[in-house]
Amino acid sequence: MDLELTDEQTMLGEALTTLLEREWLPAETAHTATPQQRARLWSALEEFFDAELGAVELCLAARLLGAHLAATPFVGSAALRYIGVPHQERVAIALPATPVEHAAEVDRFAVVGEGTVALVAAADATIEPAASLDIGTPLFTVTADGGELHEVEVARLTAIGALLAAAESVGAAERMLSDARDYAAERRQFGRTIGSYQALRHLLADMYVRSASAWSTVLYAAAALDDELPDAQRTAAITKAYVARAAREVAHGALQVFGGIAFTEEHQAHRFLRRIIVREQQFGDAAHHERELGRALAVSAMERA
Amino acid sequence: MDLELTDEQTMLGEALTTLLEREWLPAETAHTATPQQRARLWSALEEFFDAELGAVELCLAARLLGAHLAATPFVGSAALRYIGVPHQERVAIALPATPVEHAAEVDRFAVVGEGTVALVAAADATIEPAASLDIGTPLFTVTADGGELHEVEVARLTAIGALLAAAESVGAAERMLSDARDYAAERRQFGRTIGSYQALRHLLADMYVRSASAWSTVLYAAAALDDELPDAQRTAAITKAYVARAAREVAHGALQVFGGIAFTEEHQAHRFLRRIIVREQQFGDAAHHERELGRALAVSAMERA
Amino acid sequence: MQLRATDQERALQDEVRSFLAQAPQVGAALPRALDDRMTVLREWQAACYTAGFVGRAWPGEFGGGGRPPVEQIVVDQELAAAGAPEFVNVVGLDVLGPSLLRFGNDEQRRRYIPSILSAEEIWCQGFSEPEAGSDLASLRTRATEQDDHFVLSGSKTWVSWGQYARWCGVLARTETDGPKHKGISMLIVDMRSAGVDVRPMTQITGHAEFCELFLDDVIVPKENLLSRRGDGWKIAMHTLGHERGTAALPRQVKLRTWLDRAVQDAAAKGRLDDPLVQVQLAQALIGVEVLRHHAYRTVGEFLNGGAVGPDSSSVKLLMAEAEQRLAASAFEILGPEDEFWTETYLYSRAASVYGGTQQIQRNIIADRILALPQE
Amino acid sequence: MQLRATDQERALQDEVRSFLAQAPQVGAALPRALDDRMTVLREWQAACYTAGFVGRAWPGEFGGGGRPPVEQIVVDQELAAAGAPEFVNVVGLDVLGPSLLRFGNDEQRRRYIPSILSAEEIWCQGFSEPEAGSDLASLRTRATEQDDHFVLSGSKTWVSWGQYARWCGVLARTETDGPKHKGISMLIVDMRSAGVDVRPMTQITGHAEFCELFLDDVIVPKENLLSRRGDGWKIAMHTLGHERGTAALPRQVKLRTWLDRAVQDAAAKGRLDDPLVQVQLAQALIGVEVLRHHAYRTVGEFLNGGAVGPDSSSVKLLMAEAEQRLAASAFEILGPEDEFWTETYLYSRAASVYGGTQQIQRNIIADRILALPQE
Repeated sequence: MDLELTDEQTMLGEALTTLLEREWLPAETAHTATPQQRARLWSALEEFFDAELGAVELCLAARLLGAHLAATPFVGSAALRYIGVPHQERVAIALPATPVEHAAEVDRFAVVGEGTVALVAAADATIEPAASLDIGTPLFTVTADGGELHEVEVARLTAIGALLAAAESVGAAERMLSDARDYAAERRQFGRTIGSYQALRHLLADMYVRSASAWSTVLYAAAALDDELPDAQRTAAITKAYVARAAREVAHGALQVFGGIAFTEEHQAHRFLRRIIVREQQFGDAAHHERELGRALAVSAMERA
Repeated sequence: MDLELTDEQTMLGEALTTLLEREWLPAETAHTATPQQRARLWSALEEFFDAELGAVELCLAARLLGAHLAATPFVGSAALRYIGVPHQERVAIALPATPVEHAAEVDRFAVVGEGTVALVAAADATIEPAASLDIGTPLFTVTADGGELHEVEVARLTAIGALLAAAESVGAAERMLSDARDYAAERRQFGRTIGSYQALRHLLADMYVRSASAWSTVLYAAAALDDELPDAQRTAAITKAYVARAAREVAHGALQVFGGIAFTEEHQAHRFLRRIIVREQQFGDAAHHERELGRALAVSAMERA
Repeated sequence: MQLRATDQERALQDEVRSFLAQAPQVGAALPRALDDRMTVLREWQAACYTAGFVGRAWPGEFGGGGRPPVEQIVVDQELAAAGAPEFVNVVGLDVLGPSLLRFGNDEQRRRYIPSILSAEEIWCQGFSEPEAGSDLASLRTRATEQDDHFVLSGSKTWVSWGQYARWCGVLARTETDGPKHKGISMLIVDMRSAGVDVRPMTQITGHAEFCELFLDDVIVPKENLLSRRGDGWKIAMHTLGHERGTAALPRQVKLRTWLDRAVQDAAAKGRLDDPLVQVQLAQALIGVEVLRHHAYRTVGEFLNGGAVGPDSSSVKLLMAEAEQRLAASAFEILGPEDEFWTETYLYSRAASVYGGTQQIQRNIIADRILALPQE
Repeated sequence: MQLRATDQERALQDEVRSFLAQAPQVGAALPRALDDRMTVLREWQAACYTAGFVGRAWPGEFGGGGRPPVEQIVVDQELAAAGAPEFVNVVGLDVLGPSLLRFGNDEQRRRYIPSILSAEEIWCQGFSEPEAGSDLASLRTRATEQDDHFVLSGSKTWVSWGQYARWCGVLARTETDGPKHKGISMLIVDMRSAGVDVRPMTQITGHAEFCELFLDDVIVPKENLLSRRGDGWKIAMHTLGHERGTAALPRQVKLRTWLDRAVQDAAAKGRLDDPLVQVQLAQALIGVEVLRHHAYRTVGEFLNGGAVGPDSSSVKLLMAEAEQRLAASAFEILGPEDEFWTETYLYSRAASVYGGTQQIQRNIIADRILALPQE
C-alpha cells in the first residue's frame, strides 16, 4: 500500500502540461480551435500513449485535458486501450441510446454490446450531429453495424470511462477555482479586494475542499481499478457521483465570485461549466449512480438478513 | 384580500406574551416546571380561549408557547375546538400508531377514526409513558375505546394540528436565532465580537431568512384554512414540510454560533432543538409531506395528460 | 389577514379572465427573434394597459388606475396563472417609474409615466459600471453642469433592453468633493442623443437582453435632473429596495408557471412515476410557494403605503434559492437535450448576483434587521 | 500509488484477524456505566498494545513498534471493520504522545510514552478555556516559575476523560510581555496534585465525556515542562494539526461502521425497499468513502515523515460534513425512537465545532492554501 503518486506519475503530469502548452491553445481561446489544431493535438497525444499507462496515469492526463479545455477523442481511445482492446487510432465509445462524442473525427467506433465491443470503421457508420453544450465535446448520433468483435468486461470499460470523464471535470473545476481565486485577489470593491471578505474567503475555501476531495477520489478509484481491488467498480460509481455534484458546486461558486461578467458569452467561466456538464452526463450522472448504489446497499443488506 | 395582521391579532399576541411572562417560567428553567405550574398555565390559557379564535390566532399563540417552551396540551385542545368539536377541557389527539402528547394531564382523548373523533374520558383510557426528546412535551402510548362520537373532517383536524405544531417550532427557532444573535454580539474572540465576522453575520442572516419565511408560510397557511381556500390542506402540508427543515436549519446554525457550550446539558439551546424535533415528528415530518406532495403532483399531471 | 377575495376582487378576477380569453398572445410561444419578440411584448403590455391592468395602483392623474395596490396583485396572479407574457417595460414599471412618482416633479411625471405604462417608451437603467458593481457608490460616470444642461460621459453595463430603450435613468457623479455617495445625481437620458452608443452583450444563454452603454459628452437638459443634484444615491437606494420588494410578486408567479412546466415535461418524458423525481418536484414546489407566502407578508406593509424595508433582502435571497433549486431540479430531470431548461438552469445562477449579490443582501439583513456589530 | 496490500501487509491483516477472532470485546456492547466502560476500554487497548497493534509506527526505543506508518492504517482498518472498540487513550495517542515524541526530552519520552500506548495512564489535554475557545492564544491560565517548580492557576474546559486521566498537557501563560502567543508554555500536570479539581460536564446526550478542570496553585516540577518556556504555542499548533490529520483515519472507519449500522437498522425497520431511503444512504456512503480517499491522499505525505499541512483542515471539514449527513439521514429514517441515532445525531452537530470550528478551518485554507488577501 502506497498512497502517494510515484515520481514517474508526477513527471508524466509535468510532461503533459508542457505538451498542452506547446500543442494546444490557451483555455481562453480553445473554443476557436480549427480541425487542424485538433488533429495536431491528437498527434502529440499519440506519442504520449506509447507508454503502458494505468488508470492513474490516464486520469492525470484527463484532468489536464479538462483544465485546458482540450478538444480530443481521448476518453474513448484511452478507455479502449485500458481494457485491452489494442488499437493505435482515435476511437469513440458508442453506448446504446447515448450520444457519441467527437464522432466526426475518430477512426473507429467501439460499439458496446453485451460482453463485447465491435470496432467499426468510421467510414462504415452513419453519423448525425446532435446538440452539445460544449463546443469542445461535440456530440453525435451514430448508427454502426458489424465490425471487428472483441470480448471485453463492459463494466470495466464503463468504470474507466466514468473515471476519465470525472477527471476531466475535476480539471475544469480546479481551473475555475483558480481563476476565481485570482479574480477575488485582484478585484476591488468598497476599497478592498473582494477576496479579503470572509464570505468570499470561506466560499473559496469550500470550493477548494470540494475540488481537492474530488481529485482524491478520482485517484483512489483509478488506483483501485489498476490494482483490481474487489470493490473497484463500486468505487468508480461513488467517484462519478461525487465528482458530478462537486464540480458543479465549484462551478456555481466560481460564477458567484465572478459576479455578472461570468454570465456573458465572452467570459470563459461558462465554457468550463459546459465541459463539466457534458462530462457529468456521460457514463451516468450523480442521480443515476446514487440510485444504483442505494439499490445495491439494499440488496446486500437483504441478502445478509 | 388583506395580507397584514389585524390590530386585534397583534394585540392578542401581546396579551399572550404578558400572560406567559406572568404565569409561566422563563425558558431557561421551563424544564423544571412542576405539575402545579403546568396546571396554572393551563388555567390561564383557558381564559384566553374564551374568544372565538381562528387558525391565525391559534398559530400566533402556538408560536409564543414554543418560544417560551411552555408545557401544555394546547395543540390538541385548540385543534379540536377549531374543527368544531365543542369542549372546555384539556384534550390530546390520539392518531393511530402515534405517540400522544401530555396524556397524563388531559381530561379527554380525541381518538381519531375515519371521519370521526371519539372523545374518551382520560379515566377510561390506559396510558403508558413513551420516550420523548422534550421534557416539555411528554409522550405516551394510549389505548382508549368507546367515547362520545363526533363527525369531523379529519384532514382539517390534521391540517390545523400540523400548523400548530409548525408554529411552535417557529417560535422555538426564532428564540434560538435571537439568543444566538445576542451571543454573537457579545462574545469576543481575537479581540472582536464574533458577530462582527462576516461568516457569522451571513450565517445569522441566513437563519433569519429561514425563520422569517417559516413564519410567513405558517401565517399564510393558517389564513388559508380560516378562509377555506380550496388548496388550504395542500398549503398546510407545504408549510409543515418547510418549517420542519427550516427550524432545524436555524437550530443547527445557532449551535454553530454558540460553539461548544451549546453541547452541554445546562445550556438551553438543546431544549429548543428538542421541542423542534418533537413538533417535527407530529402530523408528518418533512420527508412524509414531500412524498405526499410529490405523489399528488404526479397524479394531477397524469390526470391532465 | 384575509386571503379570500372580496366581491370586488372577484369581479376583477372575472374581468381579467374574460380579457385573457380573447387575447391571442396568451399561451402562444413568443418569437425567438428579439425584435419580433419585443414588438409582441409591447403590444401585449399596451393591450393590458388599455384594459386597466398595468399600473392599476399608480396615481390616476398620471395615467395610473388609482386603485388599491392589492388589486394589482389580483391582476398579476390571474395573468400569470393563464401563462400570459410578462410586461416588457419592466425597468420602467419596477425601477424608474416608482422613482419618478416619488422624486420627480409633476411635469416629469406627466411626461414620462403614461408612456411607461403603455410601453410606448421603453426605459432602461444606467446604474452599474464595470468597476462599480456591488460598490455602486464608486461609480465614475461624470456629469458636468454647463449653462442649461449637463455634459455626461462614462460607461455603464448591465443595461437591460438598452437597445430598445427610449429613456435611460443614469446615475452620474456631479460633485467631486464630499462623501462618494453624496456626489451622485440621477439624470433622465434620451437614448437618441448624440454621443450615446449602445452595444448588446451576448449572455451565456446566447440571448442579448443586456447592453453596454457608452456616453460620450452627451448633452442632458437640466430639466432631466430627477430631484436635486446629489440626490442620486437616495433615489437609487429607494429604487433598488422597491425593485427587490415588488419584483418578487410577478417573479414568483413566473416560477409557478415554470414549476407547472417542469411537471408537465417530466410527465411527457415518463419520469413522473419515479418517487425521487416526485420529491424533487415537491421540494421545488415548496420553495416557490413559501417564496409567495413570504413575499405577501413582507410586501403587505409596503402595499399599504409603507417604505420597502430590509426584508426585501430576505425575499430576494429566497427568490434566488427557489429559482435555482427549481431550475437545477428540472435540468437534472429533463437533461441538457431540453433547450428551455438548459437555458433556464444556466441563467438561474445569475439570480444570486443580479439586483445586489447574495452577499450584499446578507449584509443588509445583518446590519439592518439583526443589528449585528459592523465588520 | 498502490492500494493492493503487499505480502507483508497481508500477513499483518491475517495476524489482526486471528487476534480479533479470539477477542471477547469485539462485537459486544460496551457497558453504559462510564466507569465500567472505561475499564473495558483500557483492557482492550492494553490487549491490542501487547499484540503490537497500538503505536505500531512509534519509535521502538520508547515502546512503539518501529514499523512503517502504513501498517498502523492496515491495523486500524482491520480493527474497525470487525467493529472493535476504539482506543480509549485517544488524547495520548493523537495529541500529547506525538507532542512528547517531537518536543520532549528522552527522559520524558521514556517515562510517559509506554504507558500512553498501554493505556496504563490516561491522558487529557488542558487547552481550551471558557474565554479562549477558538482564540486559544488569549488563554489566561498562569504558571509562575518558583525555585524548582511552577505554580499553576486557572481553569480549563473541554477536558476529555479528565475524570480518568493521570496526566494532563496544560497550556499556560508563563510570560506576560511580548506577543500573546509567544508567552505560552506546555506543562505536564499530574492530575493527583493538590489543587487539581475535576468536574465532569454533562453533555446534551446525557453522557459526561468532558470535564472542567480547575487549577488552584498547583505545584508542577520544572522537569514537567515540555520543550522550553514559550514553546507552548508552537507545540499546540503542531499537535492540533496532527490531531486533525491523523484523527480522520480511525474516525472515517468509525463512520463506515455507523453506515453499516444505519443500513442494517433500516433493513430491520423495513425501510430499505424505499428508493428515497436507498438514495439517502447512498449519499451518506459517498460522503464517508470520499472522506477516506481524501484522508488517504492528504496523510500520505505526512505518513512518510512530512509535516501535517493545512490540508488537514480540508479533511476536518469533510469529516464533519460526512458525519453530519450520515447522522441526520439515519435519524430521519429511523426516528427519535432510536436512542443510538438520536444521540449520534445530536452530538454530530458538534463535529463542526470541536477541534477548531468550521470557520477556523476555512480561514486556514483561505490563508495557507489559497493565499487569499487577509481580512
